Amino acid sequence: MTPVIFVLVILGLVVGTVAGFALKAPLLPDLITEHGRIIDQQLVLTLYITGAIFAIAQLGLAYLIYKHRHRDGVKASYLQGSTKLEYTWTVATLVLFVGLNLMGQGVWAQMHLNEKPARPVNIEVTAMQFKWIFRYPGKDGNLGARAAEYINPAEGNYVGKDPDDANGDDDFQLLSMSVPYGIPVVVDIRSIDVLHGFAVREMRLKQDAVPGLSVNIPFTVEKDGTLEFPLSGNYAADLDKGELPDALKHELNANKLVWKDKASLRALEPGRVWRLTLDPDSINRPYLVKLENGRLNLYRSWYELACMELCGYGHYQMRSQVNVLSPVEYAEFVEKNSP
Amino acid sequence: MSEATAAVAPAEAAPAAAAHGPAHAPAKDDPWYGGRHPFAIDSKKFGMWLFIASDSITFAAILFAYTYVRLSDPDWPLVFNAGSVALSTLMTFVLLTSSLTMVLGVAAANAGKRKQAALWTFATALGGLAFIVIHAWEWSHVIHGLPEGPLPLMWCAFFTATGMHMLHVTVGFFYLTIVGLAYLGGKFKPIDIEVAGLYWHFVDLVWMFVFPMIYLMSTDMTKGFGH
Amino acid sequence: MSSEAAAEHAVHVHQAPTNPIWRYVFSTDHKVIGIQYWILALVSAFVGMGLSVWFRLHLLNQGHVAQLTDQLSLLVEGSADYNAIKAKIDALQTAWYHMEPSQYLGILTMHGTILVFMVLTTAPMGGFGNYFLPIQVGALDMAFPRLNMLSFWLTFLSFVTLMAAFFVPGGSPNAGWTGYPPLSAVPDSQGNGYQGPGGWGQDLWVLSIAIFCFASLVGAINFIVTTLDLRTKGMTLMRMPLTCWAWFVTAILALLSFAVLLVAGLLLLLDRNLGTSFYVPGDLFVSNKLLVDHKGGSPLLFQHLFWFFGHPEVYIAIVPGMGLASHLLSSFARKPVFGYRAMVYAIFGIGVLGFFVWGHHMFQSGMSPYVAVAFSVMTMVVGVPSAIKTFNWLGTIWGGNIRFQSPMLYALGFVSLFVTGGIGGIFLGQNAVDIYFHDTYFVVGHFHMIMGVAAIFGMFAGTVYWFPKVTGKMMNEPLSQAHFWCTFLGVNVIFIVMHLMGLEGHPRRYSGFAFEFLSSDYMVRMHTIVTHTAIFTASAQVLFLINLVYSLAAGKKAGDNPWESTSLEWATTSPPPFENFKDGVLPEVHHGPYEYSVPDAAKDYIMQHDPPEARPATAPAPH
Amino acid sequence: MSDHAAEHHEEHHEFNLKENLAVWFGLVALTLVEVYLAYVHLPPATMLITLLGLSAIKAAGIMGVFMHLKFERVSFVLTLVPLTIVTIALLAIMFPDALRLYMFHWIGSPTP
Repeated sequence: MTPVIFVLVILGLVVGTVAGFALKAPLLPDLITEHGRIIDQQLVLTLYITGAIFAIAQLGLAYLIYKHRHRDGVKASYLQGSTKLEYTWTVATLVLFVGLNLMGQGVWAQMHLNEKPARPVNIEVTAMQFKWIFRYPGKDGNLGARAAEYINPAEGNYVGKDPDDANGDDDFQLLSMSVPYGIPVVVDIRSIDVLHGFAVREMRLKQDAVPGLSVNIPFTVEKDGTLEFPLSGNYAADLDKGELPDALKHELNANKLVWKDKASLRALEPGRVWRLTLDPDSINRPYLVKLENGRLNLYRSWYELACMELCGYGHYQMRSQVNVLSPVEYAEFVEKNSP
Repeated sequence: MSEATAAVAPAEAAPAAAAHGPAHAPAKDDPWYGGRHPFAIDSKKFGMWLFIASDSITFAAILFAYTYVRLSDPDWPLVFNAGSVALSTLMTFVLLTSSLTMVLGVAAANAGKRKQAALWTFATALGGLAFIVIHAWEWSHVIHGLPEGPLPLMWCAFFTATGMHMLHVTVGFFYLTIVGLAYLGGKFKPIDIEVAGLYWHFVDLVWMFVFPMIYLMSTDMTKGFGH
Repeated sequence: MSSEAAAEHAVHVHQAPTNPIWRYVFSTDHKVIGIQYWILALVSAFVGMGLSVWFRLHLLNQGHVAQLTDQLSLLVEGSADYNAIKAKIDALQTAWYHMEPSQYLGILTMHGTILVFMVLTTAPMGGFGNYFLPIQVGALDMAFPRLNMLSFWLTFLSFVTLMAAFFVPGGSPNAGWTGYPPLSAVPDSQGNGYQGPGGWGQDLWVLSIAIFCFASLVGAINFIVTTLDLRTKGMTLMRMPLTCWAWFVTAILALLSFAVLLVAGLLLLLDRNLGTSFYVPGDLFVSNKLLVDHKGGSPLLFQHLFWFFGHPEVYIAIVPGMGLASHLLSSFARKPVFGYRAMVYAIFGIGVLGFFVWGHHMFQSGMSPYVAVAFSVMTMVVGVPSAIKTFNWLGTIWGGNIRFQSPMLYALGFVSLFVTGGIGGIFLGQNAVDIYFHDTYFVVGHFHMIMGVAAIFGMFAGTVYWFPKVTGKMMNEPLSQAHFWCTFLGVNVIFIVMHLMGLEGHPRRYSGFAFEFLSSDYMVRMHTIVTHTAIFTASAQVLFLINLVYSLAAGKKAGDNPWESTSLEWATTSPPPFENFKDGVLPEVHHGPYEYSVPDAAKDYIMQHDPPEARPATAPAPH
Repeated sequence: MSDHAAEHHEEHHEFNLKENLAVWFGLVALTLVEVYLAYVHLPPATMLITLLGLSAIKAAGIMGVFMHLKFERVSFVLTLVPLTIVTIALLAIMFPDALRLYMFHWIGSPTP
């Protein structure tokens, strides 16, 4: 009886686990960066390989348990091993594991080892308990110098911006991150108190913020939004006039998105794409409304930024967001915010 | 093992085998006891060697931590002058000499000269005491002259590495004294002196790395002998 | 000297102390010390598990709270709906299992520390190793019995110190079981104006670990010397049971790695209390002021020193379980271990390579990215001996005649869990894929599966297997089996679900879900499953306790060799006498450890101390 | 398999005062060489390597003669010494990381 139960339990384990992964839809959160695609490929490839190893090993175990269960009169074989088999699987696993690993080194090199892209958008990310501060270089593209001695909480100068450095005159800092798509961005990740971890799921980006060190990571966002939900009907004329169609309002409310008639709505490409900023009370939650094939689609263009390294009691609430803008919008964003 | 060796072994084995294994273990002179010693080394000695292996990794980790912070700092201060080097050279000399007396003690113990061995052991302990006194004087001097504000990493490393070493010397001082007394009183065997000696030589050995890495690497001889 | 004379000698010299304090409390007898270690680990395991259920209960409703808070933001303050939802949130938040964020982190830290040090390091080595290593190699005691006693009492002191951290001002430490600085090194660094964990909790934590390092060092020396020097006649290294090999390798790992943890802890203690700055860089801005008394250190230094120990530690926890699994699979499948030598080399390979891979815990830490590549490749290489072991386990039961008694169930469970847990490592060992999985629940699921639960299944297996030897009574078979099924099912559900949550990007160590993606229906459902299964699995452990107490009181009487195993502990009485073997006469070994189903032999197993003639000349040569 | 008791006799060797004194003189002399090196202004890396080399020689003298390692079994020496040295050498994997910090302090960016 026991071997049968064992076999059933292992079958259940294999079926349950494989189903848990196979039926998870989507398997991974949206993907918005270029390097993320390679990471995802590597991850999914590993998932297939390990999934096969998992199933074969567990089912093999179950098979052996059943096949070689105790039966009266049966004697076990006196098998002490097989050098040939052992060599085979040693070499095979070595090649498989190391090979798999080497396949992923390209993307690692791209993020950490290669030359940083020329003329990127620089953004300085400062982590502190329990918020993220993003400093943008302004119109001149250069960040002003910083030093701890200039830290001044009364003026909100947590990053320690040097007031005498002319490069910093047009710098501005915000509590959320806005990045353009299609243009390389380099984030300079640092911390002013304890360890924090910069992580955006959709960007496939993770890097600890270490006090006393700053780490530059390049990435390129290649998408301006991910589909939230489609609407039927063409409301382009209303949207161009700055009015939100009732159907959209209804859909937003049904999806717990706040529309308090305070939101701004502006046409990016009149008659085709609009930017809808919801819930201005929170940090900033911009959506894209696009007219595609006679159908109105709402796209999310913001992503949550989480802290991934234990940083004190407020670790769980150290949240910010990343807004994805078009290059033109980003230029406007810089223009608008530069002092 | 052949039956023949088994038959002759007990007589020869008795004195050597008596020293190893648990003190209360029976049948030690039984050639069957304990199987094969792959290293042909007394268990106590083996245990001390393992301790030394582990402890040397502890010291290595401290020195590597020191090198780590040192390497990452472009402006490492050179805090010692010729005077401090002269002092630490003296300390090195004291420690090296105490190692020599320890060797003589172990040799005397192995030769069965009980009193002589104990005397050499006490001499070694005294050398350790001298080292501690000089070192403590140096520490008080350094603490006196520390700058205001955060303790520079140089001094963090100095106090940690030399402090850890001094702790070992202090433990060694008591260890040698106790072992020497107990050996003199007939309670301990030559092997105990030898094991204590191993510990003491190790303490000496560590200083052979602490001295150049902490002192000589952070010395500016042009500063002369003054304070 | 004849063996009779030796026996006579033994009776005179080697006797158990009559005073109960020296006999049962401050005993130098390795068997008593083994039991003491085992009890310490059992108590710690229940404390640690209790803590985990406690914070799981807290997490159970955090998803709902977050969802309700979202709804609340849609409503007008003061309206009826608003008040109703507010009341609902309050009800969830004020339930008895609610905890403050810092309390949550404190309990999380203690859960990890207690289980890693006091259970996973203590039970397989200190418990089973102490009791059975000397008997299995055929010795009267450990090489240094008094140091052995010292080692246990130091461990106990370390346990008491750690427990004291719960009760000191400021409460338990809450920088996680890894205790990364600056959080752990700078008092008052827990957050703006937050007072508390700057207190003694963190100091006691460091102190406890430092004491534990000493205890492990002493224990490791004892194990190594015992294995090499005290083997009985005929017990060559290649005739040692794989359990002994595993303890031997574990002891080497402990000898070399705890030395570095000691330094990591020492420097942390100095940073906290004496104003040094090994781990604390200058210009930190904590609690709304610039920290002026530190300068120049690096938090990464601690991570290096910690993981230099931390990775071998993983193997310290799991390797004894591997040894035991090999031992049991062979014994209960009535078959020699498949590839005994390969198993020995694989254990050594894991031990050696285990020192080369610590950086895979630090891929995203800001460490030099070149070093990360090297560590990543080495990490995948260390997967090879693990795979060899798995294949050889399957090979061991292949062609066997498996007896499904409870020790075998736990051993098979170990193999299954080891496979499931090990597979997560193939993701995490790749630096590119780790970018996504680092510090998510995927990691939590992975290491709980492999170094947590698999190692604990090793302990269950050991307990059930050796209980008759230690107490002279069998454990109750139906109760053991029921406990096995509940636990096996439970842990698989809990930790596989955690892998799925990690795939969705759930960060570790969150006491609440202020993020939208964390309060999605999927996550809430997953958290609910995990918490409910955790409660179920934890409750199932009561079966184990009942079984222990019941079997101790009223268990079936066990013979000397109830499982028909071959190693030396089954050559003596149950329980063994004070000198381990009858009259202190050490058995002589003539056979390998896994001589099951030898062709043409009289019985289906040949014990190691059976006379040479027990093995028929016609049988194939042993490995 | 050979008898351990017989093996025990192999380790007993004659005490050689001359050899021990020579080692002691050597150690003192090397120390003085090290101190002399501190007077010569060598670049830090050269200095460190030279000092560590000299220290290693001194350590070998202490272990080999004072601590009798020279007279122990070869297998014992070959087990213990490489084990310890390799473990210690492994810690050197931290150095590229320290240099990264150095570069950060020096030029403000740790990236290559």
